[in-house]
Amino acid sequence: MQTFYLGVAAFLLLTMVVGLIRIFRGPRQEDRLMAMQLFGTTGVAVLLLLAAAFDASSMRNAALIFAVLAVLAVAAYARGPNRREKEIK
Amino acid sequence: MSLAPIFDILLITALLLVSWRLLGNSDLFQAAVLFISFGLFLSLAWVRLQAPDIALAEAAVGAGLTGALLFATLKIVEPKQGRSKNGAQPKSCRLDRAAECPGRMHYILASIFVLGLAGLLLTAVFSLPDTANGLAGLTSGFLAQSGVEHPVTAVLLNFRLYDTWLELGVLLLALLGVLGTRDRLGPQNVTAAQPPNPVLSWLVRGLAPFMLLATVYLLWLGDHAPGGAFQAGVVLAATLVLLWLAGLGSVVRMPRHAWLFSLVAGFSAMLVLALCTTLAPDAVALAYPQSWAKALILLLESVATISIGVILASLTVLVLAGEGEANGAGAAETDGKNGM
Amino acid sequence: MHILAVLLCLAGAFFFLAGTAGLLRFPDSPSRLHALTKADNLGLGLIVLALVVTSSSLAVALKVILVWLLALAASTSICFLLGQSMLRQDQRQDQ
Amino acid sequence: MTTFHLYSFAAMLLAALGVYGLITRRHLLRKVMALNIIAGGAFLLLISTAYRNQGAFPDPVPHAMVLTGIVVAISATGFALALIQRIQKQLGQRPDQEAGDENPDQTETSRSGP
Repeated sequence: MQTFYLGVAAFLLLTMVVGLIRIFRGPRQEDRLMAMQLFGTTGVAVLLLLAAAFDASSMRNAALIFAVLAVLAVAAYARGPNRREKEIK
Repeated sequence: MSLAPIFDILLITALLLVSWRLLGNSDLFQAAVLFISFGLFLSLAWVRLQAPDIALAEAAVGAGLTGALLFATLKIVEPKQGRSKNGAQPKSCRLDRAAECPGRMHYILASIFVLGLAGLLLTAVFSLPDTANGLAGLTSGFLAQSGVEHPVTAVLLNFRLYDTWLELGVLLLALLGVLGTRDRLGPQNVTAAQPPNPVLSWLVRGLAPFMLLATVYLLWLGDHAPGGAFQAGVVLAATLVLLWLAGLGSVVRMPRHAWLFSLVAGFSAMLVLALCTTLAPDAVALAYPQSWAKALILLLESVATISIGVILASLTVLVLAGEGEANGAGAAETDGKNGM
Repeated sequence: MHILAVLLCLAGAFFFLAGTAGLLRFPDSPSRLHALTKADNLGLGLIVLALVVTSSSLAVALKVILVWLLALAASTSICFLLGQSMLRQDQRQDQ
Repeated sequence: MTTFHLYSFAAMLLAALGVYGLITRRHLLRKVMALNIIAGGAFLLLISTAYRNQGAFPDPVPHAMVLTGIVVAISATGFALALIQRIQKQLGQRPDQEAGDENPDQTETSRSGP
């Protein structure tokens, strides 16, 4: 079962590596952020699988923090134009 | 476990590919997104290498705080990027400003230097022995005397306490540096430029209790399992920044005295400890009596968590708010501005 | 029990694969966003279910479910924020 | 090739790549990112040695060092970004100034690595 979990984790990692193409290509900034969001969710899944494979509960805490804090970057991005930007326009 | 090498190679490929594109491509926004992914892959590497403590910290720092800092700075430094629907056109060196571009010689010299460096590092890495014990044996020998059961916490809060202490000093210095670039003396009354998004506020209202709970949980875990002051502090900082972004109370609404107190609490607690342990008869600085160790460690960790959280959150909020608001809401604060 | 977990895991991995494929193959950003939200939440959900089935204790199972719920809330809001930001930019460009 | 060697090899490549980026990239933001990549390489090397030095548990001393290192790195990055914002302000409202506010990085990725 451990080997199986590790295999699934490796497969998910492979989908992440392939998904990097969308970050490279864009074209919109939101596309890149979307890929990042998919990475975040996949990363949570990989962490959970590794936690089961290695039987380490602390990795589940890392997954928990991962799941929640992905919001931070996107929230900072979506904050809307700030004052300086309006001045320039 | 024959699948582990495949996982390793995929992870290393991802790390190298991401850092290559990050430094190579021309769109800064893409570089920022790649940088966040870099942090993500790194934390998977930490988990793979059985360093869950670091994975915890990296999850909060790499996926959360760094991304927020970079996006905010990009908005200020490159306001035109990301405006166009099709993404920013990559700019190459223009002919009329050719003198400003690094010439071919620059690249050749840099390549030679880096190849030499890589060669040196390679020989260094491969001359390392396959097996060694390092300090693991020493640590496990003294673990029983440290007052905690988790070796990393024992190292941080007991065996190498001066490291942790000075590290809090470095954090304070970084915050002072950021304040020095601003015309204000604290994050008080810094407001988010736009009215906060209602969905975000709703989400953060739901998440914040969980995150604060997670902070306390990580702090409590520290003495017997991966967790502790640093991880808890970073999670606290990320929570405070998230609260600020959602327009809810955060470091910006802290009373000034409370803010200042929480900034210096961690550093000064250890300073007091250092003074006490030095002045006591036949004692070594920062070596506390074994019977008190557990309580002292817990106390120091709690104080350090608050300090790390508030310092990092203030720093991030100040960078996120940018320069534009120096004359705005916080005008009252700028009376005694530091002379530059 | 194990066979169920294996099947759930494989289904979850398939959804992640589908999400990545959608991210790469769909022609425009809104449909990519659409594909993504479905795929990653379902994929994570199935893998979480597999881990719950094989989990050693109730506490572990509850924690894994908590991770899933938090990830669900976070990713839903992220997708909303991204969609809104796309919409705002399109409107600005139409003006 | 043990796991330790694999990861320390990767760490070495990351550090070299970061140094190259630090020298050749001109945009200050990218220099900050390059510095962080160097830091990532150093951390990876430390953690892979910790993974090698296994007794009952991985060597905790490198773990503690990297843990402090990560927190120091993020605060230093924050300071650097604040400085970049200040430089941008100091250069004034002209977006065509030379130093921090334009992006004269090379387009060709072919040149961007050792």
